[in-house]
Amino acid sequence: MTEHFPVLILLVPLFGALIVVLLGRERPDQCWVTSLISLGISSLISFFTVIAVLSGKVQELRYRMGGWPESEGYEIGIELRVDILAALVVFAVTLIGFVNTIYSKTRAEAEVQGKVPFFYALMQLLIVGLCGIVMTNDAFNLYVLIEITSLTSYALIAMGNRRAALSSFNYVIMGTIGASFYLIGVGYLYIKTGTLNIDDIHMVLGQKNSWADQSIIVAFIFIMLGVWTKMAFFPLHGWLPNAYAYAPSMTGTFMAPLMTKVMVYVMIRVMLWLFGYKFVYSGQYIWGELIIWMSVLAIVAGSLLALARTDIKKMLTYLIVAEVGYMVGGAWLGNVTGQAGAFYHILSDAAMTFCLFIAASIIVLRVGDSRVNAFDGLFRKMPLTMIGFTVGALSMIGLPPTCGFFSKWYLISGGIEAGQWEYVCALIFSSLVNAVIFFRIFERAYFGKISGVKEDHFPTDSDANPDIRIKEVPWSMLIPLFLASGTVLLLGIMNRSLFEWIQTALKMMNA
Amino acid sequence: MDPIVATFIEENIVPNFNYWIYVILMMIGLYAMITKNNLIKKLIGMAIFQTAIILFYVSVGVKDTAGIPIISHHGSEHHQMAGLSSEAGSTKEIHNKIDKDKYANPLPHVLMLTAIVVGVSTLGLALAISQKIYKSFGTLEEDEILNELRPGGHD
Amino acid sequence: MTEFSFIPLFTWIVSLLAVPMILLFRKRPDAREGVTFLAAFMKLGMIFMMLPLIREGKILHFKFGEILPGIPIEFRVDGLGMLFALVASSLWILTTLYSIGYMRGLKEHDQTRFFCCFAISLSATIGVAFAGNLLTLYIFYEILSLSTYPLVTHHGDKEARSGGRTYLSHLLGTSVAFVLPAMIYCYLKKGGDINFTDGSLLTTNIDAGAGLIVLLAFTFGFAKNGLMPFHSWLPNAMVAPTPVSALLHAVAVVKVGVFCVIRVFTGVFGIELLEKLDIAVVVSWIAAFTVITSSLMALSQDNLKRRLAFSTIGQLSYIILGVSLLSDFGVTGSILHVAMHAFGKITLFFCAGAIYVAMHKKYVSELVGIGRKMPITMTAFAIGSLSVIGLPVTGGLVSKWYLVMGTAQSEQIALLVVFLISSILNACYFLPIVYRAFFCRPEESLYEGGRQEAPLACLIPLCITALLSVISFFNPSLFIELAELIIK
Amino acid sequence: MKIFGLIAVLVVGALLLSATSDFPDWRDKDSPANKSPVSSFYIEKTEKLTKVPNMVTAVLADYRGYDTMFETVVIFIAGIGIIAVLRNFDGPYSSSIRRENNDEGSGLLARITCSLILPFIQIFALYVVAHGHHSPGGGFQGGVMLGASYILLALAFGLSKAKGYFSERRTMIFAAVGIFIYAGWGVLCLLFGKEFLNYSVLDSLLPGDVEMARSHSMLIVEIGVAFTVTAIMFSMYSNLSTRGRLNKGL
Repeated sequence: MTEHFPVLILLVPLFGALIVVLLGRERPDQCWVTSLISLGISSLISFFTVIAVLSGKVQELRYRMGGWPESEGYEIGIELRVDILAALVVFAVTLIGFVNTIYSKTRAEAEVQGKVPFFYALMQLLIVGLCGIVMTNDAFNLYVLIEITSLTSYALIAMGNRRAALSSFNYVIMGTIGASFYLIGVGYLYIKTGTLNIDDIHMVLGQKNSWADQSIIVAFIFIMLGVWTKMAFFPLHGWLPNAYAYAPSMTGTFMAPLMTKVMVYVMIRVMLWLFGYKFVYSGQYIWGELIIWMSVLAIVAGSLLALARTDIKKMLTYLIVAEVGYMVGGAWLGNVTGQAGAFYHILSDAAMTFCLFIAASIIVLRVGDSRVNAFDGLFRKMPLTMIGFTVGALSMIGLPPTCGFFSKWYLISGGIEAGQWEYVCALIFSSLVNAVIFFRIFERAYFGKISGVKEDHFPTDSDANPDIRIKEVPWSMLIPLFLASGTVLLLGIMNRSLFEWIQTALKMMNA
Repeated sequence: MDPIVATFIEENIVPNFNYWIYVILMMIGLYAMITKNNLIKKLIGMAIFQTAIILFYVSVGVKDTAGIPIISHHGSEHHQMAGLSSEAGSTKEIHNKIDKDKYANPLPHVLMLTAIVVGVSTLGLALAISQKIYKSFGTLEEDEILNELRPGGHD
Repeated sequence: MTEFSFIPLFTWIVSLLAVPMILLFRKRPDAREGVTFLAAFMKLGMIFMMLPLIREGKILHFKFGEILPGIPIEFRVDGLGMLFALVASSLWILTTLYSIGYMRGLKEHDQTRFFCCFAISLSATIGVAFAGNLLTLYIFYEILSLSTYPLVTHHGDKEARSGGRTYLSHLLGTSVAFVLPAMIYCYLKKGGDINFTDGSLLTTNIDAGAGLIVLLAFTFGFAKNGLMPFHSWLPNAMVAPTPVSALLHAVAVVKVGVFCVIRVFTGVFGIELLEKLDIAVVVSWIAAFTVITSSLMALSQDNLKRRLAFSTIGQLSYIILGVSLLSDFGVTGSILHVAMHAFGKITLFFCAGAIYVAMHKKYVSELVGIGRKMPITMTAFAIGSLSVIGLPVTGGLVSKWYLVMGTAQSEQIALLVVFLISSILNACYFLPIVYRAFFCRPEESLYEGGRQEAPLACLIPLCITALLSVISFFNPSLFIELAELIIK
Repeated sequence: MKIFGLIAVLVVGALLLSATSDFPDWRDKDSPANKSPVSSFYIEKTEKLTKVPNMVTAVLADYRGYDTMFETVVIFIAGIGIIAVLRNFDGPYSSSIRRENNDEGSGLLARITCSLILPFIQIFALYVVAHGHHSPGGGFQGGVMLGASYILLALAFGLSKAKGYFSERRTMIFAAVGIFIYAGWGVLCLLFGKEFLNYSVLDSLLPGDVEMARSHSMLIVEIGVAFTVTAIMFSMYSNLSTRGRLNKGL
């Protein structure tokens, strides 16, 4: 049974999405239940996958679609490959999907009136796409799955208001350019190697020793550009802030933590599996230094842009831009510590972004104001929500024992090991800026008086009095928040064993 | 013509003629996507852009001598079969004789079938989104939309 | 030598366990304060349980699981930590008593929150004192910064908020910016752990340039030590209620800063390595500069608490200066000064608070002739001043004696002069207060009524601390003994 | 912006062109892509292993059937995405289709012509689906034609008439069922104990030997694809042409 786990993780939500569409608009509650069950099963299976991969019997699961054997050492069909890294990311993806479904119970009905089944179908398909991206070992299949995630996210974002539609359009343009660049890169690799399987491409490139070929270098550049566009690496980040900030809240909460992180994972895998350590880090090309500097720029710019925002969600989205810089920089440091740190940060950043986005969505919902003054006096009014928010924020700042501290620790270790001091400085700078951002909020939440919300935000609301309206949200929204903040702490406590698994896996990949 | 240019064309452009065309098409599309003000024009650029990539992939699979990648067992093979039947040749041997230079590489075609589908889907969705934008902003010109947003929306 | 023991854990956790109890009894102030007292006494008791073992030269340690490869959360009690914990926890009892008087006297709001945060910050202080490695130290250091923030901003008005902002931004900022990378550098340099051992943590394979950067990063990074230019949080944090200023800014918080620096000098680098690299002199001169400048600034302060704050900055730099001399006497003097200055300075703060509770006076200029109204308080104030200046019959003299001998031992005559000048300046900004309090004609308003001391709960602690100051002059052997454990 | 765009485009173009210098020549039969064992395997072994002469179909529906399943999902996503973005369900479900009087479609000539050619288009579409094994064709191509026939119907007779055949609910069911057929067929292989989409294991279920099982399975998944594509094509048209109101065609 274990050997079928990878494909089952994908199939369960796929069928879930189909069932949701078949159920139709008349039964929104059943749509929710279906989605909950399918993602629950999927995350259970991925949990067992993690255990199976860790248990030592199977170092990595390989799954040949259609059972096609290899021919003369080449894969004929499409292959899935799940090692511990992939298993962890898949688990994170499905789990966040599951928890977000709990969160969306009341929000979906309220925010996408009448389109609930489409929302759940698209959401589950997005999860399918993300899991597929993480597990596949086929360069072209990766493209198809990237497009699946892109299309679902275009639609999910555009379900929001008119600003959301506009930002979704920008996302379409940027996303298409990114995915097409990736496709071009794959095409260049195909023309030189004649295969699409990631391992085989690496093998052929090694056999022919065509590392120095111009076309391979161009392929690498374009694949990187494509992946960076998708993950909103700094100069290519333009689409992200508006898209996530204006999307319906239950869309933003799970796309923000997942999309960019999965693409970072893809980048690490392309670097290590497809091209290999020698090619990427040889120092023979200038890109090593250059990309570190770009990531420094991303971190600094992302942090400063976040600092300049007064809109909570916008601020968080710019923080994502900075965090992407962390991970890209970490992956490019060229040592296992940095890579493992970047990978650990994928997990921890997913957890803390999820936590913060849920908290921010709850607060915007209750206060009816998305600016920072929404936080005035909230420690008294919504203590539970604020606890969740605080955990996420402390992790963002990087204080122990939250996972944010440990990922920063590993990344800084990697930076010092590699002698990239500019990267270390950027990380610290961003921590400080995050501290300013969040303590500014804490101060408001702690001391501030609840501001009288303007009437026009709630023209029909009978309890427009903020004192009455601002209260804790139902449990269906608080439980996800606490699960998320618990995960932030749990990842921090478990960091050592996690890091060891990651490190071992990466060492094997680097060898 | 300048001999240097001539040799350049002869050595670089002529043998890779298709690739040059694809790059030029792609640049046209990309330029439209980046700089055009009208959202529909951007989408037209996107379509050109994706088509260019399809051209590239299909060019990869072309062989000098080959036809479409469908095995034609009505022609030569039947003759072979007739000839071989007396020697009790099995179908296996016949298939072994498939001349792979006669058939174009099927893989790029398959890949591009997928890419076409993706392109259509993206275009359809993007058109839907631009309709929604038109519905709420009353225009498809990017600068006019941004102008409308400036005074009203914060940030 | 090294012995496994649960006592450090219990010592640390007891005040943490008090927090839920305090919350539980939030409606009954007496029970609430009872819990605080109970925890404080239990803590002191456990420290006394460990004391004989430590004096024998044993080191107690307790280890949680490793949280990073090679780095556990670990408690390790040695002489230095013992001394610091002893001072902090004994003064906690007195401060609790004092704050009951102060808070109730002024009818402050949110007293439960106050006592909760107090207990947490004490826990963190003990955590720092017992930290067995740099990471543990760092974690408790940060917890201390965070848990004292609500205390500093207790009043919640604009001034408190801006003070709190300065406080947190300085402390968190410097620790994240400087300590964290320096710590990771040490971790990598050491090859996988940063546990304090008997010897130094860094090996000799570090060159002087890198060593200096790391040293400065640590020294500035632990900004709680008030070294210039990262000192401005300290005067700003004086917006806090006086017990907070007293315990946290005369004892716990600032002493944690210098304690960390002493740890870095003795535990991370080690005196020998620093001697070899010859880089400590840079720190010496920064400290010397701070000593003089802060004393001059203290002279111009009219707000009593701010004057005390600047005095604290100077005294803290004594400690850093002493340890950076790298001589036996210097280091001993530094460690001693941690205790001696604590007794002296907390007396002064208690007095300032008592004056505020009784007379609502905040400014030095208002204290003319107050000695007649509050003789006990002002006597204690005089003793405290003597101790801070370093005059007999107070403990301040002992530590200053060692410090001055340290300068002589390491042949830094210029620094000797610094000590002397600063002592004179200290006298200049303290003695006039005492003089005018007792011998000058009071203002009209002070004539009315007879003696008007603060409540007993305020008065008792400040008498005890003044007494401790005096006792430590006559019998400093315990502290010297503990300090010398580090030198060996 | 224009200058910036131009520079970016030129840089991209120059990079891409610089890579062509070490490409194998165009139409080279010995280029790595054309000579690789993967390509050779497809050309030489396909008919033997699957009894399908059209290699493209075989690669599409069998060797890379997993890709194709997601390709169908992409179409599906586009369909429901367009509905999710454009449709505005304000009233109860049934009343959202409003018949309007002026929705009459085109003139008489067009209507008669359409009614004449529509059956042929549809039959040809089915032929393309079914004959994909032997000639160019398959689920996508046939599905698009079938979808186009309904679009033609809507153009000629008005959207409401077309909706009579193919209501919104029905399109959604068709689309979902198409993927159900595809993925379900793959799951069937799982249930028989082999990998997902490993059709060879179904030879006990289908007539013929292992190779024929593959061939038949391909037909089945192509039919699934055709279902989805047909439904979504029509759904796309009806939504885009009415801005999601579904009241009146072009």
